[in-house]
Amino acid sequence: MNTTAVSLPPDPEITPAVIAKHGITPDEYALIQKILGRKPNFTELGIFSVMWSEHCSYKNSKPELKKFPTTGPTVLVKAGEENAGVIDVGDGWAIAFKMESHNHPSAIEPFQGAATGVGGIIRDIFTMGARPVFNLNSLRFGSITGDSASAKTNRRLFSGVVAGIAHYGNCIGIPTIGGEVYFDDSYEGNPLVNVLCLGVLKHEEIARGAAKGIGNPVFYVGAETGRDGLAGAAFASRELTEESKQDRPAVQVGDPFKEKLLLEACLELLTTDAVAGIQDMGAAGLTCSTCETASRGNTGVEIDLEKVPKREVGMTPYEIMLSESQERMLIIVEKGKEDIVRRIFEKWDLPYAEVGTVKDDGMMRVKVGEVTVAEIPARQLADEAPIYHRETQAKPAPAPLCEIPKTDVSLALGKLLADPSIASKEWVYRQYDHMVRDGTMVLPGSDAAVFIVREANKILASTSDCNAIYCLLDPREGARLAVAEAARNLACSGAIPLAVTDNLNFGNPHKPENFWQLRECVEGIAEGCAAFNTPVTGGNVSLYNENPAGAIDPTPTIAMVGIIKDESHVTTSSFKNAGDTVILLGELGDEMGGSHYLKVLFGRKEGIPPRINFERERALHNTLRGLIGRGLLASAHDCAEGGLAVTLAESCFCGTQTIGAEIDFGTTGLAPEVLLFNESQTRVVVSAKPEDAEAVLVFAHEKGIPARRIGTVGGAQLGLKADGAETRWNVADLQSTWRGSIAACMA
Amino acid sequence: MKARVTVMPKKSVLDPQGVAVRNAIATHGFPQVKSVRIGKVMEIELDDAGLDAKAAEARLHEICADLLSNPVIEDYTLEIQG
Amino acid sequence: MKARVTVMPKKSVLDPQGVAVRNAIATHGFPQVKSVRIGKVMEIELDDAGLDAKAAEARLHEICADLLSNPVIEDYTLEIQG
Amino acid sequence: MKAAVIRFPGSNCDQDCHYALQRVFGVPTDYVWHKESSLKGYDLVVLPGGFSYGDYLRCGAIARFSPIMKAVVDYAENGGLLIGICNGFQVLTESRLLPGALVRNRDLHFICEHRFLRVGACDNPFLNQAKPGQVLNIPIAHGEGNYTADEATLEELNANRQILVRYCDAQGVVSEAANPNGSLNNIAGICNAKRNVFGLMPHPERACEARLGSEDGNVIFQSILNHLGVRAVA
Ligand SMILES: Nc1ncnc2c1ncn2[C@@H]1O[C@H](COP(=O)(O)OP(=O)(O)O)[C@@H](O)[C@H]1O
Ligand SMILES: [Mg+2]
Repeated sequence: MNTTAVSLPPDPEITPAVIAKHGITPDEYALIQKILGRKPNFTELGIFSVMWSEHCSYKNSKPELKKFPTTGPTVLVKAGEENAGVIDVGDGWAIAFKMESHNHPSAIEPFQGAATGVGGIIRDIFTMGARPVFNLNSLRFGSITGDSASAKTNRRLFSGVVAGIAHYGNCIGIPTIGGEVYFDDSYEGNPLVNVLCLGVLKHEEIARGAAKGIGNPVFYVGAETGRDGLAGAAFASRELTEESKQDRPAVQVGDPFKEKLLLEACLELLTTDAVAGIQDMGAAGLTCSTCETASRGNTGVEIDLEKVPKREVGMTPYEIMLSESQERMLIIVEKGKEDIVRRIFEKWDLPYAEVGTVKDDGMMRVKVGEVTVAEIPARQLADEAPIYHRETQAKPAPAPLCEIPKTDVSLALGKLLADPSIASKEWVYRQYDHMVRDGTMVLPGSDAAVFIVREANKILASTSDCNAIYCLLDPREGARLAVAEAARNLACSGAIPLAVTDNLNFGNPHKPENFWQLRECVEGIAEGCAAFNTPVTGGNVSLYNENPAGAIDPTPTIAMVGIIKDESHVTTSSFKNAGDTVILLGELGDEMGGSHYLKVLFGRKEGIPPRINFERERALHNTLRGLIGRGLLASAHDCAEGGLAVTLAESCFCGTQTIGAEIDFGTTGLAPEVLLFNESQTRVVVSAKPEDAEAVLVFAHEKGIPARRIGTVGGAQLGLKADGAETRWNVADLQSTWRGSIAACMA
Repeated sequence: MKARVTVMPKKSVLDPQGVAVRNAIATHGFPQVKSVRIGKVMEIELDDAGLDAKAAEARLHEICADLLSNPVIEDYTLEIQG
Repeated sequence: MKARVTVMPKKSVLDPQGVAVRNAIATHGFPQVKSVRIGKVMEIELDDAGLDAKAAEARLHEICADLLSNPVIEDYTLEIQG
Repeated sequence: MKAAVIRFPGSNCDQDCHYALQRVFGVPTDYVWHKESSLKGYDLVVLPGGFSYGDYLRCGAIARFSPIMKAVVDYAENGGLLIGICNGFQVLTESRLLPGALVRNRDLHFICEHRFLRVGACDNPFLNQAKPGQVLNIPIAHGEGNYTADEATLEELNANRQILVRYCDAQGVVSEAANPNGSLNNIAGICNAKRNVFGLMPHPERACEARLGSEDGNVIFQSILNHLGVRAVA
């Protein structure tokens, strides 16, 4: 720690250029002057620039986010109220969960960028008083196949990001139990790294991030402040260009060990009555945590920067306030209980310091000793950033496909299974400790991850989904499809959906087409969440995801959490026993628009993506849960990218094992590539003991769900028969293609 | 030809490893240690057959910057040891 | 007083990281690199106030052997840089 | 009987070990903080998995010098039963309570997956309820589990039947293909010559309940209880 006074260089003069460099518009600057009743000094300008960045203020997206359903009987803490939403799961227990992006930091430094993303979201969860129990991750990269320079770069980014997530999650001891990874040229140079953390707590343990109690001391705990990540929030709110890679802020380095100590110390402290309010220091560090706690508490906060533990000598107030050093928290302590904080933080060998006091004047006041270096009304700074209603410009609706190109379906299945977006993600999740905490009932690789929270005796299921091709072609329908797929993945696992968190990844919102995509997707998500009764508990917006070729495909990642009522309901996607009957719930389908068949085999992202009918989708999910509840299903796997053929092949794979299946669709009248690879929705392949098959069909028909016997599990081959033609594959070969594809790219 | 590449974390970048080791040394009864920074060292051996030393050194610099270090958070030094 | 400790894997111990880096350099278009061995380097800064240089050096050697290297798999060298 | 699970800063399998001992086997179990200095009254001490002190420098290197380790060494020298799992195994080799060392996995990646282990010797407190050659399905989760030792040490380990588990395939064949991390001779776990200290990379505490995929870890805990003359309660 360093507190020696050093004379600091004078602040730069505030010129229009300096203002512009901070991403503040002339109108915004005028507003700042109005709020202050004077000109801001350099430190204050910096503070405004981070708090009013898109990353912290959602100034471009807030009006859109209001469209999400956020209430419901289970919602204990609403989206936006605190660091993460909280949902009741029964018996006095609750869960807090949220997703966060670290796209731009990961583009610059994949390992540390991804690692600190994980660290940040974990802090958001334990700030709520919840013990983190698992993580998910949703990743997007440019293509990793081939020898091109860009493929090499993409592989470096991919392997760095995965290693960074593994490093942080494994060390801190939170299992990463699921996620998704897609590869597409649109993410070239701008990968997406979205991470989710979920924690559990009792209702009465919910902690609040408000500076309550005039006169209460304000404590800083955790790592010392350094010059790292200076103004990262502002950085995330700009496009990445070649220059910005040059003027990159000093990259943050994560210390998962320190965070583990911080997590344990904070949870221990929260069991005492010493805490009046608690808030993590994420983006915009000290700035954000002080003004937000003051704003929430309807109070003021005064801090003295001389007391802040520092890692480097000669840091200016500007640097201290804008630093994004990791693994730090701000705690408002009940006066007279300071010793409890000291005792616990000394036990865990963590730095701590009393840095300030809660005041009654609504100001965020920053001092260096006796000198005031910033003084800003907290509410206006934290909650009253200007809001923009951006212009939208609809993209033309996609043209229907006029012809479906043909290929040898026998080769096509192998090519689809080898496509890194469809291939097994074992190379990824093998690097994640997905078993620590001893509760992972369904390991990564099935439709949803399933985790038993032993202390609460609750079984949770969780998945993240988003097919960005669909969103590119039709953003509204694509977003609806993402929500439906998430709900379907949960239903296949035997779970009832509870709530959603989302991560909206889009391009520059100043471009009307991008903003239109954002709006359409938000409205699509809202419709989907209403249909499945899943309030949105929070999320994250990441705009300015662009590369020189343009914006990324719109990627509204949906993560959904559900609950499984009974251990016996836990269901996985792979076939279990030879002789079981294979049944298709839903139609054969025929929609080829936006399919992976077109993308992988012909390089085309075209057509009208599949349509979704929520009523039918819901009926299917209820039917699935009914069948599972009656103990009638051996497996259930939803139909997604690659259609029925990929779904059936994946059902034949189980970890390192395989089992074959003989499938006969009878007379369909469909071209083979349409039958096998169409991506129509609302379809699930299930298997059941032969003696249960009839009951499955009867139950489904009673519920109005189309259901047909399509074959039998067994043998070492996958045989697909239809309209008099038959194609056969050796399942072991298909599996080795599917399992080995990413590893082969990365070797 | 032999070369030695040293890669150190940049001064402004947090070095959690170094901090942990410093603390361990201090509790080991040697608190006079003020700071520790930890980096990597790589001893590289080259095949001399047909090697142009000048060109090889230039090539090594490239590899240091591209592959062996991450210029965002690390600095490298290259010593040619003949 | 400053010291630099270099810790290298023993010759007899397989260094998978070194092998991987060598292969990466080779595929990077520089196959003349015969071998790479990767170790750690630690830059240690000591508080000079009241420090007996001789004693400090002896103490550092102890710490190198006890903590900073594992003699089962590694060798260390200590340089005092004044 | 009473068991202790040592908690270093950065331990993260401490709760899982505690759960297995206390809830699955009914063994009264305490957490013992690394700043403590005594292990009086315990019949079993567990060094759990995790990243003690961040595993900075080398895995287990800094933990070795934490205050509790003096008591652990004394306890082991007096014949107390001591088991180190994953990071605990690394602490044991760093402390020289077990020979050899654990280095980076062959492929440099952290690996988390179920693995098969072939039981070697059973004439010890940790596997007396298993049969030699028995195959156990127990998960691994480590980045530095590549066991290495010099020739002489390996000879000794073999001669004294100290290699308790080796990585193998589902049929029990110990082969290079079944070696996940490059360990010398597929070694997954060893004991000391006195047979009271056992270190292993796989996580038996993660294989104690069928609903989590395997119960094969139970045989290790049952063997310990059997050795101590205690009957499992659960
Ligand atoms: N980045 C990742 N981390 C962990 N697990 C992953 C990751 N990517 C994919 N998985 C796992 O692989 C399985 C298949 O993923 P995905 O292809 O997205 O399935 P689906 O199409 O059924 O949603 C899931 O169990 C998923 O959790
Ligand atoms: Mg998916």
